[in-house]
Amino acid sequence: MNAPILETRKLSKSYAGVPALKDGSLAIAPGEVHALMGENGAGKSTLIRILAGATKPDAGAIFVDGAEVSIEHPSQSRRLGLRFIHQELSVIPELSVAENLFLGRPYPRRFGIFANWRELNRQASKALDALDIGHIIPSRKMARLSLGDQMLVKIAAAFLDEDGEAARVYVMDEPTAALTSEESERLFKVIAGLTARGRSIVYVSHRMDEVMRIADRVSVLRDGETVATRAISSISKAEMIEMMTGRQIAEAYPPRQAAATSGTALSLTGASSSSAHDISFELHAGEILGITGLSGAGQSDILRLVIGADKRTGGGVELDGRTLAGGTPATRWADGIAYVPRERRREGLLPRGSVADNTVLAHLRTLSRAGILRNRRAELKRSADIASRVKLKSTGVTQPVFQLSGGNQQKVVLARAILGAPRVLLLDEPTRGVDVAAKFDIHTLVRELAASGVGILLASSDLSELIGMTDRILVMREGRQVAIVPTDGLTQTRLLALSFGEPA
Amino acid sequence: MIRTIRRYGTLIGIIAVILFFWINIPDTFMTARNWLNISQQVSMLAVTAFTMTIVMAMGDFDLSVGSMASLSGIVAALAFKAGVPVPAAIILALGVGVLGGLINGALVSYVGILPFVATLGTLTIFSGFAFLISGGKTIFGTDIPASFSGFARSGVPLFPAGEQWVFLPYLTLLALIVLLVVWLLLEHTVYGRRLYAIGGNTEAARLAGVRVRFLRFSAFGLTGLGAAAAGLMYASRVASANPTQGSGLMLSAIAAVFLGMTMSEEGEPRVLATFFGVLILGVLDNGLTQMSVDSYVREILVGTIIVLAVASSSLSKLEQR
Amino acid sequence: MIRTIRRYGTLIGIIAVILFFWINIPDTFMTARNWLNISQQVSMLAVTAFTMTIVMAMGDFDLSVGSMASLSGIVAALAFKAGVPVPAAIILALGVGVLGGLINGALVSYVGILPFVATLGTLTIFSGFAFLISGGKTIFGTDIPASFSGFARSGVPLFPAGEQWVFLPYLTLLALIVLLVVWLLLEHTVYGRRLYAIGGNTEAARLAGVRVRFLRFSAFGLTGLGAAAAGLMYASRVASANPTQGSGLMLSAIAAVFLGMTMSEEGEPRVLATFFGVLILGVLDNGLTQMSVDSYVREILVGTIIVLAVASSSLSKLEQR
Amino acid sequence: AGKIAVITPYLSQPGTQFYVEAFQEEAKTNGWDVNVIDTKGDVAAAISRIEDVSTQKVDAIVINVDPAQVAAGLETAKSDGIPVFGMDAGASPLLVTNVTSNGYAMAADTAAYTANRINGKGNVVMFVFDAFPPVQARGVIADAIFKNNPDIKVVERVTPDVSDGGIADSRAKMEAILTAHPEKGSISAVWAAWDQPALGALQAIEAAGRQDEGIVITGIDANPQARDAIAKGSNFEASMAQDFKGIGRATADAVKRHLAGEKIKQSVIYVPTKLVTSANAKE
Ligand SMILES: Nc1ncnc2c1ncn2[C@@H]1O[C@H](COP(=O)(O)OP(=O)(O)OP(=O)(O)O)[C@@H](O)[C@H]1O
Ligand SMILES: Nc1ncnc2c1ncn2[C@@H]1O[C@H](COP(=O)(O)OP(=O)(O)OP(=O)(O)O)[C@@H](O)[C@H]1O
Ligand SMILES: [Mg+2]
Ligand SMILES: [Mg+2]
Repeated sequence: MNAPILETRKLSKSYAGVPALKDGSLAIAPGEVHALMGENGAGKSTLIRILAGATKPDAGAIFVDGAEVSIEHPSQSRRLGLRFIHQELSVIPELSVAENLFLGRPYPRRFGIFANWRELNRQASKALDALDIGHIIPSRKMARLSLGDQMLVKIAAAFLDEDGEAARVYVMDEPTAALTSEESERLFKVIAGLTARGRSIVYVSHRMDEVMRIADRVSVLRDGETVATRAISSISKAEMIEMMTGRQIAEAYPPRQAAATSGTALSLTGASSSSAHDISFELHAGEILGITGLSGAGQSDILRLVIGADKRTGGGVELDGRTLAGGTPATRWADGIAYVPRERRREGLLPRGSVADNTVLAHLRTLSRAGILRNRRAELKRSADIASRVKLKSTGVTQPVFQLSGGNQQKVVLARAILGAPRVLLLDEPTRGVDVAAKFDIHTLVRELAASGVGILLASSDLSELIGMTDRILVMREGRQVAIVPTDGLTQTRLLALSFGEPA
Repeated sequence: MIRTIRRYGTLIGIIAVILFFWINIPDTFMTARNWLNISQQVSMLAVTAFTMTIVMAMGDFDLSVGSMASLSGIVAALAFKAGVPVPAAIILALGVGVLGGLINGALVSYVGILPFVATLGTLTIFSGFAFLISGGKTIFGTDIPASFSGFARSGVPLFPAGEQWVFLPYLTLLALIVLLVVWLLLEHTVYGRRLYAIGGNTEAARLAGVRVRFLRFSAFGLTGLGAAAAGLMYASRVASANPTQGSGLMLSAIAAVFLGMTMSEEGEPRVLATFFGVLILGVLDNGLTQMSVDSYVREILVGTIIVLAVASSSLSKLEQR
Repeated sequence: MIRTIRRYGTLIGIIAVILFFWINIPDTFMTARNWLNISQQVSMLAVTAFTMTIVMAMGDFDLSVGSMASLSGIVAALAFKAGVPVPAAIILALGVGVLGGLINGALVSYVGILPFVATLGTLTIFSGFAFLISGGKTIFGTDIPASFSGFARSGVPLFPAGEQWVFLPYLTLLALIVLLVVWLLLEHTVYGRRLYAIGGNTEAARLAGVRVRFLRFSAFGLTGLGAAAAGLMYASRVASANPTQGSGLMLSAIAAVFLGMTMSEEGEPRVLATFFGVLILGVLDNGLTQMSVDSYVREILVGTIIVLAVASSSLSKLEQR
Repeated sequence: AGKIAVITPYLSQPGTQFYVEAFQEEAKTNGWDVNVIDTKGDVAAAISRIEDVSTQKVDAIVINVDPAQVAAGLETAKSDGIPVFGMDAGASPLLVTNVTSNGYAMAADTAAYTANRINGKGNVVMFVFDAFPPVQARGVIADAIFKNNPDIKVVERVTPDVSDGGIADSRAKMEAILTAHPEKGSISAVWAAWDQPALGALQAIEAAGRQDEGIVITGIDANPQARDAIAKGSNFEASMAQDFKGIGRATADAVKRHLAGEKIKQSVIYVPTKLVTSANAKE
């Protein structure tokens, strides 16, 4: 192996005495894609945040080209040639795409002071084209872009070349979690181009297939310690999972437990909102109905329509044969519909609240005394029960959720949805950022719920999840429903074709 | 250690201030009499700040409380002047407070105006009404019934001290009752927990079934009620009503809540912490006056101590990164 | 259509108000003379609001601007009294403004205190100093050099109207220059764009290498400078300095920025929009006074119009969801 | 040596400043230790401070605020046996005595001067401030005098915003009024209940170039800025000089007599006032 371009030795970091990272050691060779794997909360993001200068390590050392460096501020990290795509989407919605690309960098200027907007937009346009995402207009406000497009802009920002500060290592923390498969493909193409030019990639993902496909080597973190670094060619998925978790887990979907019952739990007839039009389907009790489509096709919008987050502009919604009029999320939850929103940080979590506060939020009245006085004891007990059911990793239900790792935050949102024994469960990307083992746990849980007669709507950009978990799949295109197909016998290719508009 | 300072920085500050006065004014500061005085002096601010904590739990503000306090005092005084019996006049004034608060709430939650702008607008409107209906005049003298102004001068007898009895002033008692009620509401009811959820992340709370609009609407009503009550307490204490008399309350109430926020771990507004915020403001004013500190120097000291108290807890929070 | 109302609701409101006055005060409202008057009357508020926009772009506030304006006026007046030449006294007063602003900035960015609390503390401190050094007195008369107070009474001759010339008042000119500078700073320099980045998402900006702390620190310095300039303009206009004279500026400046925010697409503060916010406040005061509206009713109307203007754009934003 | 506390919400008013200063000068010669407390317009805070200095057991308290409004504090002082003196405060049985100018006479003098100068006819603009009881009384007296002249019409009765001292807002108000009454002679006089609005009105009239229409301006208090304007022979023709220093000195004298054991019989001690015109403004 060549001398490492970037190396970390025994990095450690504790929060209030609880270690997040104990022995983070990595050696990145030039031109390689180095995967960093580990369970939720293993310390991957912590290690990355230290490299980025966003967090100070308690101990340990960082070497670039064999020389020890100290990274106090993100701008220092950039000068060392490190580029980051962080786990949580961090964009400035009020600024244009071009400005987001150039955030923290010198803009092209006129007279040495004033921003040269034309040049800025030109350079931005070039950067976007290079990533094959020229459909994004540089002068648009970031807020107007879909989540996937925003992620692509952040990725483009990391790839932006600058004079004098050549990038050497790109560090990506779950970049594909918010991307569709076509968007991911674009990213992989770019990664291939970069490594061909001798750049290195540190790549974090919970998607095994991806890692097996694009990585050269893999380092595994467990409980904050690097347990091994191996060439990808010398390791199997099963081995990797065992290194991460210390146990053997099938990377598969739990089997269907019982046939879907025939009663209708939820039915939509021509229901419309401002962004989803004329949606009609019947969700049977015990059925899992998937929703797919290209980015921005309106998958989320169906769920938002059902939960009452978006105003219904036409059509009807029935729950157990009862017509639901008007409606807000409050009345929908009371009707027995539970919801896991798409963006956990923006739409799901009270970041400063505890795990308990977050899980009982939708159930405060049922857990209260006389519907008025809060019953703290019941809140703690029920949230502890549900937390263990979703296998949440935390120091307890009183820990604030902002301290949890990304995957564990996702589990908190899920825990809230299933705490009240719902009649219908709406899941929008429920396993985004969740590790393999936990994903299996969640899938098992969803299956159990279905078997107990809950009707489930599952929107996911992970095609294998859709095929592995659902009974039927509803295909969306440009805000309209184009088909509902049985899952049995579907392939990912066929599903993608349907999304592109091929007739069923 | 750092954690302790972070959490208790403000509290340690309060204790240090109290000790300082105790040592420097040995005879009169640490007496029941003086503490009862302080409690009475801050009671109006306390009621405003306690009820302000309700909207601040949702991450909102109410800048109109001062104007509302003035308006409610004027409304009661005009009602007295028109011969309305005292209890009815009080209910009328409190009703105006609730109504004004609900207007704020409706603007914020149903119309969707930022609380800062909405209550800045109603601050002007309420104040305009206070001036308009009073004709800009101070209402005083025989227009104010003795039973009303007597309230602020009496209390519950506690124990004899020499020839005189020491009283727990009614104003103090009222402030304590409001504290208890707001504490129960915020910490021990579903309603209160939902307000904090809105403060934590409004969109998440809405999607999790919290009726955000109605809660914001009603919470502003409660703050308006508190402001009106404070206005009545003020009017009773000064035995008069004047269209500007509440104007000092708003910034002080917000300051008290913020001072309190430095004491809670998550930096959330908590009403018991607000209590300490009010206390520090009251103790500083009382102690520095007794030490004959020039009133302008007193002002500078109060500002500095606020900044220092908050700084001690903020600095140690920065360390946490 | 709805989009248009959303974006231009406030602007339509302003135009409606102007048309209303034009029709009701046909002879005098829509004259160059009157508009120059208005421009001069709002110039101090304008300078404060324009520079307030700088910190508000970062999502921060500066509550201390009013006290700082008072303090800077007092500093200059005392310097005059002590025989310091006018330019030196002005530089001294502006220096105090920058210093005070940087203290705010240091408290907010290096100590980590919420801007609301930090500037509430310094509000008290600056005001205390203004009272202390002036002894609470108004400084006027021969202590104020004619060259200083003359500034606010003169201007650039524009065109003759009858026997007299119409002048562009220097105060107006100064406000326009500040507008231009702040506009260039916020919209056309990297510095300004980074302030907006901080306002949009502080953590993201920091991770992207923006020096958040230094920027916040320095931005507060600029706002302090603006407040001090406004204080000097005020002192020049009234040919005197008084330790409370700036106190009305803070809430009005924040109101102007918020009014402007309703005009921008994502609701961010923009200085050109702040200009319209200032304008509406000034026009309302001038027009309603000319229409002999009772001053209390005027206050109510101003509050109501602010709320309505903001409501029109907020309501249509709600529809968007 | 005696410990005296002076408590007022109105120290930023020039008049208050003068009698507080005169009081302090006298106090120095008497060897008293004076603590001046300004509550900046907050009346309830004035009660609180009265309570605090009573706790502190000062020898006497001097207030410059309506005694009815601070009665709660005065009762505390009384039960602590501390004498309280009014310095232009208002009459009250809770005070040893109150030292003041005759406000009714001052308003009557300037209003009568105005009516006289415009020969009992024309449009008059009044600047008043009814929120502050002593100033309110001035307005009432002037109203009565103008009403008694059938050809005098009060076209505007303006309450300026005083948070900035009153000059700037009065000027803006007057500018608007002038704009609304553009014809020469359409405004005959401006009667102001104190000097700041008169000064603001003067600035507006001069800025509008209408100083030659013979608009008569009067104020009350005769502060130095007003005296300057009057001495220059501007439209600002007259003001009333209260003897602020006299009030301060007379209050100190009352305190001294009381501390010496004398019983003060008058509940109000009046200090004479004087009409200031260009003839005597320089004094
Ligand atoms: N600010 C914080 N305060 C306290 N604990 C924290 C904080 N940030 C992270 N942690 C803890 O550190 C541990 C490691 O978290 P980290 O985010 O590095 O995990 P991860 O490997 O990136 O997980 P995921 O795959 O879920 O993103 C977790 O147990 C988390 O709870
Ligand atoms: N407020 C808005 N103004 C303008 N365009 C918008 C706005 N909101 C969304 N869009 C655009 O509308 C399209 C649909 O967005 P939507 O949020 O429904 O997508 P989605 O189905 O959830 O897909 P994904 O989030 O995976 O990209 C996107 O292209 C988005 O950029
Ligand atoms: Mg992570
Ligand atoms: Mg979406």
